[in-house]
Amino acid sequence: MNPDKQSVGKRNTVAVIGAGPAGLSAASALAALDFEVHLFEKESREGGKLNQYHQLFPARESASEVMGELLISVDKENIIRHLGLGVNSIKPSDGGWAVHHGDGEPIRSDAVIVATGFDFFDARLKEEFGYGIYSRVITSVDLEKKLNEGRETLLHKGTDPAAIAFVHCVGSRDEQVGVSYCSRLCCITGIKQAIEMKELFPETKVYNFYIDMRAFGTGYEELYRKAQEQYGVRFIRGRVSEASEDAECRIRLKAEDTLMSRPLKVSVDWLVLLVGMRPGCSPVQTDQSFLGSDNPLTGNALPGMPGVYSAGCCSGPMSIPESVASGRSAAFQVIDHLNSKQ
Amino acid sequence: MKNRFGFEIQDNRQIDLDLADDRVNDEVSAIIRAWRSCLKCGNCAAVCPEGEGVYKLDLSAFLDLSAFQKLTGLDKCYLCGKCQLVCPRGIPTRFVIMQVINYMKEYGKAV
Amino acid sequence: MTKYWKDYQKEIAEDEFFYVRSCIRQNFFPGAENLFIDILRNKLGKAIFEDADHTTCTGIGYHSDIVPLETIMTVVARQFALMKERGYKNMIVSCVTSFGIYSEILDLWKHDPALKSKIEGYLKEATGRTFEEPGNMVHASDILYKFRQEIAAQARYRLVNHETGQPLKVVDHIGCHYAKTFPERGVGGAEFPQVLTGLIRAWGGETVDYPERRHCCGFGFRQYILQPSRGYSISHSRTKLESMKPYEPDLIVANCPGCSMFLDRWQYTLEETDGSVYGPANEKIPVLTHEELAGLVLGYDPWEIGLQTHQVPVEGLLEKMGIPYDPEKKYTDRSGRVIGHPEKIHNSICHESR
Amino acid sequence: MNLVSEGDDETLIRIMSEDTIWYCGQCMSCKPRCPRGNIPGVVIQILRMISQKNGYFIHSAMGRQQLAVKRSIGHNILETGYCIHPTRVNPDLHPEQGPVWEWMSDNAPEVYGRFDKNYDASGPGLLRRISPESLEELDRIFEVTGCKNLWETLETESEKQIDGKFAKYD
Repeated sequence: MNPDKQSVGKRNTVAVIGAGPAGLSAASALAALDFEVHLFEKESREGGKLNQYHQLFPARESASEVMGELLISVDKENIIRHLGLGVNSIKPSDGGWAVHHGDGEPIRSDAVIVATGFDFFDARLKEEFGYGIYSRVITSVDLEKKLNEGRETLLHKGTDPAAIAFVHCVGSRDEQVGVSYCSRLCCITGIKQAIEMKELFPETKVYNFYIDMRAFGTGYEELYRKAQEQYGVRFIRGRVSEASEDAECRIRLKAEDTLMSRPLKVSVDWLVLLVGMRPGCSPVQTDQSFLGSDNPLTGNALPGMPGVYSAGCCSGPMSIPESVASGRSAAFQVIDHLNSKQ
Repeated sequence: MKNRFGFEIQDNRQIDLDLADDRVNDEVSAIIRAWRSCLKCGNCAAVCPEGEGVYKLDLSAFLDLSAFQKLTGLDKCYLCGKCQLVCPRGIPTRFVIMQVINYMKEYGKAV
Repeated sequence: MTKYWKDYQKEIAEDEFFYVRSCIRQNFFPGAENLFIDILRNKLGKAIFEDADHTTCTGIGYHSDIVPLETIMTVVARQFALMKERGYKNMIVSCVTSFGIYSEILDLWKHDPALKSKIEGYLKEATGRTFEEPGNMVHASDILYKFRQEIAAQARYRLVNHETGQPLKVVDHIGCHYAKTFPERGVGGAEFPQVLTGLIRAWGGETVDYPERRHCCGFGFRQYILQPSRGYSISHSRTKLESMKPYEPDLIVANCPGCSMFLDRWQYTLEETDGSVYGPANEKIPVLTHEELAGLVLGYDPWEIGLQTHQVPVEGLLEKMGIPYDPEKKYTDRSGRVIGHPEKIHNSICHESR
Repeated sequence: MNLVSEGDDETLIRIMSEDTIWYCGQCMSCKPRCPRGNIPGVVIQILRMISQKNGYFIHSAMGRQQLAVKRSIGHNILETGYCIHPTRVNPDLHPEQGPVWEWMSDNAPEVYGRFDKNYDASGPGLLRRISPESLEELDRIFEVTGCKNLWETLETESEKQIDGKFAKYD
């Protein structure tokens, strides 16, 4: 490498917006390359959605341990953390960008990485499942919380649940709620959570209602098979059409077993909705969609904004390793960009 | 049978999982766990020389006893094992069929 | 684009209504529509007009497939033409199936203006009339929902057991065609319609949320019309009745005339078939339409609003609510002359009056 | 639905010649459920209409019943202006309606007259008699929009026997 070209680094400042897995990875990579990094996080602590999880698929690492690992990676002097501080907008400034935040003067930076993440689909919008109306209808996010809190939060009237059902594609691939895409991670989340339920309650019947199983990642298909074979989780091809509460406060489901071509009903103690991922809110948002890219196959430069890159789930549904890789990739695109400006 | 009002009230076609009699299913799955991992891809049915029996069996991981009783083709299986050769999950389908027939004799008396 | 039930609050006009009747409601609940008109005019002080020249919308024929879409569209366009000729803009539809059809037609015209022009041509050719779309088009139950508090303020009786003070447990059944096709046209959308729940709560009762609440009554149009397939129809009502039974409902209220009729009649048929009864204390569950419910609350005489035309007797309900009634006047004509008793009910009436 | 979206013409004609399409109750509960915005109930409506216009309906027992629907509901509409009328729901053919209906039907003028003086008379009101002019307009609408044509097809096609197979249904 030409030592003269090794000129970006110390005298450059980069803003990273969002301190979830993608933002933390981007900040860590940039700091290792001697940049001064301003890391903005609107919540009071780092981690984003990772803080809401219990164990991670497919290998079941503890979410808090993975979080710890990511936090150590950003424990560097040249990372200035702005916790509890949201970014309102970024505006072109002096060949770079002015980052306008909620507290005082804007911070001038040479490049920006947007890692604002995603929102979970609001399950109330799938009215037929009764989320927010029936107390025993919960989302996959609620279930992670319950798993963190312990087994007793999953009992029904003091006893083990007799049956639990998961519904795949809640807020994904559904014109009724204006979502055309697949959220990719819900299938494997459903598989993982079904196994967790079987581990806590071996006698409980666990059903997963799916349209297509999309277990695409490394180790995902293997986990799917394990759920079927080792744990006896029943995967039923057919979407749950309707959920209602019976006199015992259990949830009654109607579905079609499309492989048997027969309608089906079943009562469960918990109905878990595997909620999809929706575009989050970011200061560069122009509409309610995931952030696009000028070069979607080779990078993630935001269209018409030189020096601004997306990382992680703000550009589409990603797993944690994908978000981490996407954050690091954005960091290297920043270097390329600044080098090309020299 | 028509009632005195001139029509018949038919039973619901709906599968009621709350009332399902899973004994055959549970017994066979306990012996051949791999059966539960059936993907319902239909490979076995496509090569079956008998034509129908195995095709229905590949869905049967969810059949309860009454549904098994309605499977008419099962006893016609040649036990040729072709289905086993093509199973992407490597399920010993031939053995599954033999076991299902056995347990049906015990619980169902129909096959 | 994405809404949930709390967001579905439709616009309901205030006054000056053009009313179109329902075939089924007139046949099976003959007191209900005149009661509705009377409540609007005399309790709420609204103007409501009924045109003698309006006809059936042909909806039963359409949904049993012997009336093509273009035909029913032109018949509906004729009703719109009558409304325009009389100078009205706000339409109230009595029948839920008609309401669904009107909604479907307006939606199809919106997406396909050429289709609307074609229908304009048909109507002109067949009748010489021209029409305009209604400014506001609602179901009759929407109107009672809108004015439910005004009615509550004038209420003489409440949906409360007058002896125990407990609210009555009321099953609400919404006709499928009220909002399943167009959730935005129903108060509360398709899954958790509020239109009848709103009435029940405002008038002191409690709604029963039972598992098959959203299930169809089973009318099925041709399935009921043709005797051999009536088993289809009754089995759906049975599904609903079995599902509500554990909650011991005091009353069923439906906004669709077909549903009201079937939930009433099929209780008789099921009892005759296998002895099944679905209400508390081994009694059948009375079924009221939304107009009849309002009428009782407002203190109308049960026999003047047609409750004797129900197959399931309503006397038990009247007693729970503390509403007085005269058994002698149940089966009389306009002048008070007794016109005979329905065969099987005869005995029980004698028994009661003894 | 799978057969409808993927089937060739031959499959579709077979479907339209069988009982299955006639089972739907047209409640449209399918509409709020389809994740791809389809309405199977409307697809069935369309298949039924094609089946009737092309005479496929006469090959199935349930399809052949359409003639009875036409002769009851259809004739009610053009003759009375109502889809159903108290004088046309015969208690003998509707035992499931129960004794109250029998009483109403037997005493229709008195029962209906109690609620509205205009029952079966001119002017507005409960089951008022629809004027000859209005019935005439309905009739012309049915002519102009092709419903009469459909009905003629139902009548003529239904005369055809299919190997005497359905004699008991006709």
